[in-house]
Parts: sequence; C-alpha cells; structure tokens
Amino acid sequence: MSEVLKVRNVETMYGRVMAIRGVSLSVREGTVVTVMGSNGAGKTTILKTISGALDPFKGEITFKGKAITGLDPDVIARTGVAHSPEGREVFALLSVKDNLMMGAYCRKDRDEVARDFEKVLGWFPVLREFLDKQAIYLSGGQQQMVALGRAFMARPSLMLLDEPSLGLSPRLISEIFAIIKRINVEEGMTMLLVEQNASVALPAADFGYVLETGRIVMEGERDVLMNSADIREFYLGIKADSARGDRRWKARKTWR
Amino acid sequence: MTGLSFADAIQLLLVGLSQGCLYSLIAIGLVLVYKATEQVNFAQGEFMMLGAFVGYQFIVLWGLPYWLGALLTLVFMGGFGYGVDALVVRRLTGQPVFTVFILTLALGIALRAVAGIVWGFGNYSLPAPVEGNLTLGSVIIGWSSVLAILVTAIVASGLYAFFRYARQGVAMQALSLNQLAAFYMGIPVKRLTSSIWAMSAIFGAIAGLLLGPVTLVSTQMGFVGFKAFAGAIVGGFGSIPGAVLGCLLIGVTEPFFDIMFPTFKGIGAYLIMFVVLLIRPEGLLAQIYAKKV
Amino acid sequence: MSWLEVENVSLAFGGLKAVDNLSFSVEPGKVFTIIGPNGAGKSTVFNLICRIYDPLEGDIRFGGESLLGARPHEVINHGIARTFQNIELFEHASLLDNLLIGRFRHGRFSPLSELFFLPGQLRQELEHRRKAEEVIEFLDLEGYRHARVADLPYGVRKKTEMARALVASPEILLLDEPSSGLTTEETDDTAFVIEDIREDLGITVVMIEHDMKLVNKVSDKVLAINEGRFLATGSASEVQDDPDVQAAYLGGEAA
Amino acid sequence: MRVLFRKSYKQDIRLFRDRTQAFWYLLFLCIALAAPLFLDGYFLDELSFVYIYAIAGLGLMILTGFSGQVSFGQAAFVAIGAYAHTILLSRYGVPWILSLPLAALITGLVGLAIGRICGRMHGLYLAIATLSIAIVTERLIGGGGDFTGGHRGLPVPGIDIFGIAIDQSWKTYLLNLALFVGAILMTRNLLRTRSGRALIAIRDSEVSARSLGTNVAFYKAYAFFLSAVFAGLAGGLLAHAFYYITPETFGMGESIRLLLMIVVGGIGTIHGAIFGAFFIVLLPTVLSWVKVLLPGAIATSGGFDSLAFGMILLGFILFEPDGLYGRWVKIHHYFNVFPMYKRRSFQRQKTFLKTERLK
Amino acid sequence: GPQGVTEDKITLGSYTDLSGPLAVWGVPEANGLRMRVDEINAAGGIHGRQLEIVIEDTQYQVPRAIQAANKLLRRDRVFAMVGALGTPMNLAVMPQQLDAGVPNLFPMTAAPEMAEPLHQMKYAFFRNYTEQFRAAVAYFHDNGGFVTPCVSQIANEAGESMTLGVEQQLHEYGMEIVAKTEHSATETDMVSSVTTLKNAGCDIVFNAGSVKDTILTVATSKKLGFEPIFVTGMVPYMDAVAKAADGAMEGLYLVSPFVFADVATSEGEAKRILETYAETYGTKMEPQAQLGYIFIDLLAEALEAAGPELTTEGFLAAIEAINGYVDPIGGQTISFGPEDHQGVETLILARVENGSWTVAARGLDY
Ligand SMILES: Nc1ncnc2c1ncn2[C@@H]1O[C@H](COP(=O)(O)OP(=O)(O)OP(=O)(O)O)[C@@H](O)[C@H]1O
Ligand SMILES: Nc1ncnc2c1ncn2[C@@H]1O[C@H](COP(=O)(O)OP(=O)(O)OP(=O)(O)O)[C@@H](O)[C@H]1O
Ligand SMILES: [Mg+2]
Ligand SMILES: [Mg+2]
Repeated sequence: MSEVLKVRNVETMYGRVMAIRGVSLSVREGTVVTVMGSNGAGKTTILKTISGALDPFKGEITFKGKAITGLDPDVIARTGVAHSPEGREVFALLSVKDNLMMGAYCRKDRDEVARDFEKVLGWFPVLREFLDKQAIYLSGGQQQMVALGRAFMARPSLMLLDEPSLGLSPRLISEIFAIIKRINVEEGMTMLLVEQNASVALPAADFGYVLETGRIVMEGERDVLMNSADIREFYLGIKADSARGDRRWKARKTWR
Repeated sequence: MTGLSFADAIQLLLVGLSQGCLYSLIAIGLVLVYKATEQVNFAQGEFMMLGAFVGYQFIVLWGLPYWLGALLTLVFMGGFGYGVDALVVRRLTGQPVFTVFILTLALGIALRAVAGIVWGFGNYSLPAPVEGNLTLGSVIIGWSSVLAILVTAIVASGLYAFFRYARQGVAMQALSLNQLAAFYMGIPVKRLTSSIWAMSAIFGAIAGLLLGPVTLVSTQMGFVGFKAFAGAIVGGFGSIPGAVLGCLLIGVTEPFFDIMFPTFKGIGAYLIMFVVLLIRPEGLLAQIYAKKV
Repeated sequence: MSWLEVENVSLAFGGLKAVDNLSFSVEPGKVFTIIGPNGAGKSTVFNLICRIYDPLEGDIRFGGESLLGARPHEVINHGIARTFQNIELFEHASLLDNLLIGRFRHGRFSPLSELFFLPGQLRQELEHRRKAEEVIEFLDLEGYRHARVADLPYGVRKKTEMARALVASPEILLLDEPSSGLTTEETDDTAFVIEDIREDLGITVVMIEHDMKLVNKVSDKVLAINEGRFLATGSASEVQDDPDVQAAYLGGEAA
Repeated sequence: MRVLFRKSYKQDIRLFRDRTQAFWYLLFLCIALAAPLFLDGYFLDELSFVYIYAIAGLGLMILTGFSGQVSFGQAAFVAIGAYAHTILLSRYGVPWILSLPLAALITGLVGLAIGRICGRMHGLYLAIATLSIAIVTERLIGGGGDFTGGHRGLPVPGIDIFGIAIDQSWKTYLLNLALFVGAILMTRNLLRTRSGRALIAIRDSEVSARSLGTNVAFYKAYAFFLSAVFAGLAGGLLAHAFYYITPETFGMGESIRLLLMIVVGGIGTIHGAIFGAFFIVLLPTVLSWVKVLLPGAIATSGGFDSLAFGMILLGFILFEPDGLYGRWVKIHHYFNVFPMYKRRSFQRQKTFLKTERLK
Repeated sequence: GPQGVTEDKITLGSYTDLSGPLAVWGVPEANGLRMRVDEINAAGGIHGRQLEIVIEDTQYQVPRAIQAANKLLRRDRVFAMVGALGTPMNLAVMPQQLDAGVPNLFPMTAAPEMAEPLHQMKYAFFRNYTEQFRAAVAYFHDNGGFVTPCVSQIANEAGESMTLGVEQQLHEYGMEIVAKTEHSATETDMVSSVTTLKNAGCDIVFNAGSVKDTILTVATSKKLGFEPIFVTGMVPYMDAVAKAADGAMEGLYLVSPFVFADVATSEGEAKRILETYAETYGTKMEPQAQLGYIFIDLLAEALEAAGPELTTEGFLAAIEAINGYVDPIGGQTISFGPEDHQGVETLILARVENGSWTVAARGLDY
C-alpha cells in the first residue's frame, strides 16, 4: 500500500517554544494510524502543522506525493484533508444543518452530499431534532458529534481526528470508534487519529506512534504496541491498579 | 414652537425616510464587512467620500455620460475595496478585530488626505442621477431621494437573501464565526473576505453618488458615516435588516427632534441611539448571544 | 459543614426540557458524581446551581439557605466554586495571575489602599501568592507558572481551571468533566487529586464525568440522569448495573 | 544573556523585578528631572504635552487596555476636567491645589455614571455609545451660555500654588512630570492588586470572572471612574497648556488621537500609554522638521501632514501590531541574547479568530 | 534687534489648516501668502532683507496649533505671526505669543477678540462677524425693511458672534429675532430647520453659517417654495457656493469685509495678480488666496515704512500709521490708528447673479 501522507522531521515553533522537534511519520493508504502521548506532547501541534494551521519551521510534508508544506489550510483542505479539530470549533451561531453543510462546501455533487448528510444523522440521531438549533447551544458531546460529522461531510481522502472521544459518553465512544472503523473499511478513508483514550483508540488502529515532549519515542503495528509493557501501563492503564503504589513517582513521570 | 401642519409632518417623514436610506446604504457597507469578517471598517465614510470624488472625476472632470461614469465609479471602487483588503487588511488576519478597527481609523485619515491632495480640499458639485422633484400636493421630494429609497430597498433585501440562502453567504458568516474551522472546511477565506470588502466599497460609492449632489463633494463628507454607525448600532450591528431599521428610525425621528429643539440640530441621532441602547444594550435585533458554558 | 440540596428543579430552553423535575442532595465531605448521556442536562444542573440560569420551578439550597436569592457573583461567597466543560480561563493572563484572580473572594474592595499600595497590600499579596503556590505544587503545575494560559495544551488548561477553583478555598467544588482530554495515566492522577481534595482539604466534590474508571475509583455516590430526568442513584456499581443506565449511557461495554 | 532568578515572591510583586531594572528606571527619572538644565523652553513644553497626554493615555489604557472597554469618548472626559477646573478657578476662585483634584473627582463621578449606564454594552456598542457621548458633550458645552462661555470658550487663569506662580516652562514641566509619575505609580499599583486583576478577568471572560465573585457591572463602572479621573486630571493640566479652552478643542479628533495613541504605544501595557504619548505628540514636530528637507512642492502641498500621519500609523499597525512597546521588547531581547538573536523567536505563528459575538 | 530679523532676512510665521476641515480656507491662503512673499523677494526684498515665511499645519486642532506656535515662536523665532487661521487657535496661542512680544497680524478669522481689547500687538484685518451682521441688518432695514427677521446659525463660535450682531442691531430698532435654528457643520439635510423658519413666517433669514450648510439651507428653502431674503456672512464667499445646486443660489446676499475679485471683471494690477496666481498654482485664485496675498502686501507696506533699522516698536508704529491703503485686488480701503486696530473700514454687499458673486453695494456700515 502506498503512503498517502509523509511527514519528514518536522519542527514547529510557537514563538520561542519548540513544540515538536523533528517528527517523522507516515500514513499508508486506507489505514487508521493513531498518535498517543501525554499532555503537551505535541499531538495537536502535529495535526495542525499537517493541515496548514501552523507553519513548520523545518521539515516537509507530502500528501499524495505533492508537497503541502506551509500552504494555506483551505488549499490543503481542498486537496482532500479534513480536520476535526481539538475543542470542537463548531460554527457557534450557525444552525447544526449549516454546520454540517459547510463541511461539504467544496463539493459539487448535491445528491451525494444529501446522502452523506443522512448518513451522519444516522450515526448521531440526536442531532436530527436539533438541526435548526445554533450549534453553540448544543451540549459538549453534541457539539463533538457535529464536529465529526462536519469533517466527514467533506468526503476527504485523509481525515485528521483530534481527540474525537472528548466529552462523549462511554456508549457513544464505543459507537464512534465502530463508526470510524466502518468509514475506514467501507469508504476506504484513511485516518490519522490523536487520542488520549488509547484503550479504545489503539485497538481501532492499524499502526501507532507514541509522542513524548515533541519527539516520537516509539512506533509500531497495533499488536506490537498492545503488548509493549510501557504502553500497557501508561496508555492503556492495564494492571495500573497493582503498579500504583507510590503515585508521586508516577506524577513525576510525565515531567521527564 | 410654531405648530406643525399635517403636510409638514408628511414632508419631514419623507425627508427622514430618504435620509434614513442614505444612512442605510453606508450602514449596509459597514454591517456587510462585520457580518462576514467581524471586522469594523471605520473608513466606510471615507469609502463613500472617495466614491463621490471618483464619480466627480469621471462625470464632471472627464465629462463622461452620467450612468457610464457612475458604472465606472462602482467598478473602480469595487477594485479599490478588494485591494484594500488584499494589500492592507489581510496582513492583520488573526489579529484582534480591534486592531483592524484602529487600522481603518488610520486608513480614513490617509484617504481624506489623499483625496485632498488629488482633488483639492474645496467643495465640488456633482450632478444628481435624476433631476427634478416629485410633488404630491404641498409635499415635495426630490426624485433622487426616491431613487435612494428604491436602491436601498433592493440592496438590503438582496443582501438579506444572499446571507440567508447563498452558499457563499453562509460561508462568509462561518468564517466570521471561526476562521480556523472555516479554513479546515476548505472555504477560500481570503478571497471571500476581499470580495466582501469590494462589495462594501461599492455600496459606499453608491451612497457617495447619491449624497454628493445633496451636500457638495468634499474631503469632509465622510463624517455622515457616524450617523450611519449610530443607525447600524440601533438596529443591532451585524444584521442587515437591523441596519436599515435603525437608520430609518434615526432618519425619521431626527427631523422631528430638530423641530422640537431647533437649536440642537445634529445631536438627535445620537440621543436616540443612546436611549435605544439603554433599553436594549445590543440594539433592536441583537446580534450578541449568551455564551453556553 | 453544609449540604447542597437540589429540590425538584426544572428548566426548559424553548420547547426542550433540559432539566425536568430533578432532585438530589450532596452530603458533606463526599464525592458526588453525575453521569448521563450527552445532552442529559448535567452541565445545565451546574449552571443552575451557579445561578447562570433561573430554574422554572424548584429550589436549590446550600447549608439550608436558598441560593435562588444570590446573584451569580455571590454564589462563590457561599463557598461554591466550579470548573467549566469548555474551558473558561483568562486567556491573556499568566497561569499564576489566573490563580491570583481565583483568590478574589478573599479580599475587600479598598481603592485607596490599592492605588497607593499601603503596607497592608503587600502582606495580602504575599498571602494570596503563598496559597496559589500551594495549589500549583498540589497539581504539579510548576512548569507552567508564568506561561500564558492561551498557550497551554488542553490537559494543562483543564488542570489550571481546577487550580483556579481550588485557590478560592471553597467548601464545595463542582467539576465538569475533569478528566476529559487527559491520558489514562493522567486520569489516574486526577483520581488521586480528587481524593486528596476531599481528604486533605476537606472539600466536598460534585463532578460530572464520562470516564467510568475514574467514577468507580472516587465517587461515594453516583446520580445518573437522562433527558434531564432522574434515572438512578446509589453507589457506582449499583448505578452501573441499572439496566436503564446500561441502555441509555454505557451501551454494551460497562467498564 | 541575563537570566532572572526569582528568589522570593516579593520579586513578582515589587515595583521592580530586580536591581538592574530599578537602576534603569531611576536613571530615566533623574534625567527627566534634570531636563530643565539642558533643554530650552521649546522642548520642555513639548515634553509637558507628552506627560499630560500620557496621563490621559493611562486613563484610557485602564479602561480599554485592561478592562477591555473601548471608549471613543475620552476627549469628553478631558473636556469636562478642563472646564470644571477652569470654572472652579476663575468663577469660584477655588485655590488651584484644590481645584485640580476636585475637577478630577467631578470628571470621575461623571465617568462613574456613564460607566454604570453603559455597563451592559459591549465592544463596538460601547465604542459608539461613548462616541455619541463625546459629540453630545461638545455640543452641550457649546450651548452652555455664559456658564461655559459657549462656543467662544473661556480663558484659563495661570497656575498658582500657595502663592508660587507656575508661569515658566521649566516650572510647568516639573509640575506635569510629578503628576505624570504619580499617575504611572497609581496605574502600576492598580495592576498588582485585586481590583486590577478583576478588570483583566472581566476583559478575558465575564462568565468565569462572575463565578469567582467579581461583580462585573461594578468593576466596569470602576474602570470608567478611574479612567475619567485620569482624563479629568489631564484635562485640568491641558487647560493651562492651552491658555484658552473651547468645546471644539476636545472634539472627536482628540478622542481618536487618544485611542490611536495607546494602540501605537502598545495596548494593554503601561509602557504603551507612555510610548504612545511620545509618538503622538512629537510626530507633528518631527514632521515639520522633515518637511524642510523635502522639495517645496510636496512639503507645501496641503494634506501632507495628515497623509504622513495616516501612513505612519498604517505602517505601525501593519508591521508592529504590538505597538512601540512590542518593538521595544524585541530590541531589548536582541541585546539580551546578543549575539545569538534569532529572528524566528519572534516570528508570529498563524493565529485564527473566533467570534466575539458571544458574551 | 527683535527676534526673526537678521541683516538679510526677516522670518514671518503662520499656522493654518492645510489638511483638516478648513483646509478649503487654509490651502489657498498659504499659497497667497507665499506668492506675495516670492514676488517681494524676487524684487530684492525690503531694505535689503529677504522675507521668509514658515507655515505650519494645525489641521484645525488647538493642540496642534499650540505645538505649531511653540515651534514658530521658539525654534524659528519668527518676527511676526500673520494670517493665522481659526478663532480657537488664535485665542489659545495669543497669550504666550504676545508675552513673547511677537505681533499677531491679520488673523484669518473675524472674531472680535482679534482686535479687542486693544493691544499694541494685535491687528485685525476684517471687521468682525458681529459688525458684519450689524451692518447687514442695518442695510436691509434701511433698504426695503423686514418684519420677521430670523437666524439660522451654525453651532460654533463664528455663528455665535454673527447671531450676536443680529441681536444687537435688531435691538436698535426695538426688534427681536423671531425664530432661530442651530445646526452642526456636518448636517446633510436642512428640511427640519427650514420648516421651522418657514412656519415662523420669516421674511429675512440671516444665515450665520458656513459653506455647505448655507447651500443646503438656501437650496432646501427654494425646493419647499420658501423664498425669504437670505443674507449670509463672509465665510461662504466662494465660487462653489455661487454655482451650487444649479441656480438655487440666485439672489443670495452676503456681507463681507473684502471683495472677491474675478479675472473677468478686473483689470490692471489686480488682473495681473489673478492671472499669475492661476499660472503658478493651476487654479483660479480663490478669495482666501487673495486675502493671503493682501495680508503680506499690507505687512510689506509697514515694513517699508518702518525703515532699515527694523524694531518691533517701529514696525507697529508703521502699521498704526497706515491710512487709506487700497488693496491691490478688491480695492477695499484699509486704515489703522492708535485707537483703531481693525483694518477694513466699510463692508460690501455681494449677491449671486447668474452663477457668480457680484458686488451689489459698497460702504456698508451701521
Ligand atoms: N499557542 C502556543 N504558544 C506557545 N506554546 C504552545 C502553544 N500551543 C501549544 N504550545 C506548547 O506546545 C506543546 C504541545 O502542545 P499541544 O497542544 O500540541 O499538546 P497536545 O499533545 O495536543 O496536548 P493535549 O493532549 O493536552 O491536547 C505544549 O508544551 C504547549 O505548551
Ligand atoms: N443555553 C442553551 N440554550 C438552548 N439549549 C441549551 C442551552 N444549554 C443547554 N441546552 C440544551 O440542553 C440540553 C442539556 O445540555 P447540557 O450541556 O446540560 O448537557 P450535558 O449533560 O452537559 O451533556 P455533555 O455531557 O455532552 O456536556 C442539551 O440538549 C442542550 O442542547
Ligand atoms: Mg491536543
Ligand atoms: Mg456538559
């Protein structure tokens, strides 16, 4: 399988802060790749750099073989990258319907769009009763649904998902990942997925990276990672309870 | 104070109406930019002034036939508006809107000076699009005022529909609500923003061409912009119908206020606005919403 | 020590009943958790307690005294502090300043002494700072002390909000999804933090949470609601075994 | 490169971070105090203007920069201060030393009232409301008949403090300097105490400011009060600098100038107000010097001044949105880390706006 | 010697509005001033001294004026201030200027304070606004008369002074203003004011106004079929007004202390000046330019008379000695005296006739 997305030792700065330091990763066509990492590791920054919301200071990014480094986000979006950002970022005062429709702004095929619209409502039935409600007045989780649906409406060839499970009920989380998997399989859509909740994200993924303070410290096929002791302990929280004797030590760990 | 005859009242009403429409045209230019980008263009009055001067150049100095000259003016001003955003305002993308507000303040100062240097600081007369008056009994109103009313009605309703139904219209609101997300949706934010500026400059020019014949064309004519602002605020800044509503309210009440306080003509508009804001701090059709936490 | 009592409270937005005749009461020194599907009305309950909305009916009492008389900014004087679901920080101020603002209720409006920085002020400021530093240490925020909060990663911002609520040294703390945006490990830490808040600081905690692992670990009592209505209450395990909760909220996998 | 080691919390509270900083600021103060020894009346008067405008600017900074309420009416407050002071002096023979604070207080109370009324308005609405206040005030003073001297205005009596006539440039200079320094200290104190933080809280998020116990309406009004007091003080001093005051003197133009001032200086910082004052006051002077060097045709053409003024402002806002202070910080940093200064450490990352229509 | 005077140079100063609301006055004035200065220098200066004039832009803002004056007085150390524009500006600047012993000559404003109270360093060119309107009232009272005099005033100090004149003169005849309206400079519509005047049944309206508002008022009245006599002051004395609102201005009267000469109707020296100006500055010589020219000419007259040993006292004496000077453009006679620091003797009445101002009467007074 060919690599849709290639990121070659990218560095991104915020003023004087270097958020990611020479990250390289690649996403193969039709796979789900997840990036795990603690707070401030730089996950969001990577996604933002890929979708052009941040200018990398070094390194290059190629999508479908074309270099997209430092282009404007809308240009990149039109090449087929959809980004469901951290913190939802819905169009606060537009109706839910318009929000979803904006996702399809660059699409001409009206009836296709209509079909996808139905699909989204199918996944998130609650939204149907709120179609004319201004998005800001939805609950946190409902807004997350809108953000996801909106990204899907673009029918991208690569979907960047920043913590899709944020603030969703356990039931919805499992549903969402089922959906993600479905989209991936049925529509053959490639996914780059950033997720805190590794215990659901990793199983859904084919490949995974682990990011710590701006560097990739570990990568591998799902099964490899699933069996790595560190991952199990720190990201999947398995056998945590026994290992959690002295938590000060744990707390420190994030600071290393 | 001598009493008002019925005819006078009607007369004032009509005048107020046409004045209100002139304010509306400027206000619409303001609101347009705001609705689509949340930027506030304090130089809208100067856009109008410039429109009037350009019209003066084409129609009076170069003697082109009126409607041709007017058309060229609109085209020119459209280009101008587009350029202002593409070359100047765009550089501030992502800066707080307040900064843009200040930028346009400075722009206004510069534009007044430029106009003065190019055309001089005098007062110049511009032919009216349509001559003559419409006389209904003892009530008289200039045909150009009637035209102003018509133009405003058309423009306003057109824009209302545009923002309500057109894909681009919605996209513009989207980008004013959340630039980042708009970019992510592949909305050509920069191009849309510039075109909006072009549109507002055009409406400014229309206002200028209509106002120029009434008050002479001069570098100072932009200051009516303030009353347009007041109107837009009264209506609820950001709403097209609101802008028209507010400007009409001000335009219509103003003359009566002046009749009541003949020695305070000119501050009525602002007092009216103030009263409205006291009752409804966000204007008649509020455009400010409660945050959900 | 005081009780928080919510007594058949209702609230509707337009046609939609966000909270529907809901009652519950929180016992002092306990951790009380509200769970429920998205849009169940959990955050709205918090907003009702904090007087952001006026209930259509019912009463909210704290320490026997009704809160409905209080204006939003007076709620904290009853000892009720909160965090927000979609973070509400003072973006352009440093983390430290955010915390110092959190100390607001511990001080009087004394313009002269402030404008001329009379001796008393310095003492006060040092006091506030000391308290702030305690909390910073408590939540492991040292690294970000002087950073602009707008620049912080999501998780840290979440913590900062909790810190800001804590420096106000409230009697009762309302946490809206404290663990959202945290890794499994950080969530575990949060669990310990919450326990400390209850035990060491003796602060009652009411929290909204979706992460059942955290819920199980810390809550003494859980309330499940759906579409604004009462669904079930009891210990964590009891509530999770409730079939309605299973259906409406947990779906297949009960953690 | 100098690294700051914090040894005690006091360091973040005290006026100066450390010795070096204290040294520099005190040095500046000494130079300012000694200015009359080596500057002639012309420069002293120019500097007096700078100080007075800086005081007004600090006021506006409190309101707009810190509490986030944009005001287009500042000149109205200045006018009220100037008129109150002049009328107290000339009509009621109040001694100067009382009349100035009284004028400031009166202005403050007017500000308080307006702040209370406008408390519920936000952003642009407030801006335009205050604008209308400015326009109306000008007109009302003009219509005030003999009491305000109408449109013809009033002559301003000289300054006399306990029988000492402040009638020479160097005397007024020192007086203004003193009040200017006082104003700075007050603003600084405000910022490092509770109320100051409350203002910033309101600016950034009213919701959580409330949830932490801030009475938003009250503190908004308080901000108006303070800024009006400063404006009134500046007004009183300006009156003397003008010798003769008319309503037009404090028209729209002044309000806008004040606003531009704090933006060019750097919004939201004390330095900003001061740098801005230097810029706004000294620019015309500098321009009139530059003009001499330009070919007559350009220099003598009408409109040159305001074109240059507008253009320079444009340039500033475009290339240094953080204002003079922002630039200053960069230069400062440059010398600190010299020679390893990296341009990029200040290159702005792309930023994106969200609606401000949610309150 | 006095400041601003060297062996070979005399430095004069002026501040005016070159880019603000009154640039329409300031810009031509500045040109007129410069034109005459250049002519004099070309002709070898005065007693071997070249003239230099420094003109600062105030944008019609008092603070700017103060700064400008500060520079002129202390940097450029000017010998005299001439043609400074704006009442508020002059009032604000004069105290320090007079203290510094720098005469204030022929300010471009007709406010009474420019000559009163008598001060040996204050010399006004114009009869002041108040007197202008007293004369106007007197003229129409004696020629034809009126019953219901009204005032439409602009809300600024000039308007106020003019209205005062009307009141005072009417008082002489035991009459009073029947209706008065007041408007700000930026109005775009006058129907309300006109309606007020119309309903008051005014048969003469003294328009204490500026340029645009005058045009609007007169045009609107015509439109509403309300046609009293309109009399206005010197401010709207310009072509734009006469030609405005295609013909609506016909018959508008105006009192002025100076004559706005037109190439067509003038000959000799006046014609030469007007034509030279048109060549140099590419526009018709506006009245303000003509005034600027006259100011310098008058000043030069005094400098000549003051002789080579130039002192401020001698110079001022020379001005007071000026008697029966006839201005080269409009032909108005100007005289000063120890007790009389106001130059122009009598006023003229101009009237719009087919699109341009023509002098209808000279020698108005009250
Ligand atoms: N605007 C900014 N200015 C300065 N530094 C920033 C900015 N945004 C992020 N950072 C820094 O960059 C680093 C990475 O931030 P980022 O948001 O990518 O982390 P993250 O992995 O997404 O964390 P989280 O899981 O909490 O979202 C953090 O150390 C953060 O402090
Ligand atoms: N200000 C408001 N205006 C209109 N509807 C609102 C408003 N606030 C909340 N709602 C509606 O009330 C319901 C409850 O909202 P709430 O935010 O309390 O849900 P929640 O339980 O917090 O869900 P989540 O876990 O996703 O945050 C939702 O359906 C939401 O759409
Ligand atoms: Mg993130
Ligand atoms: Mg919620």
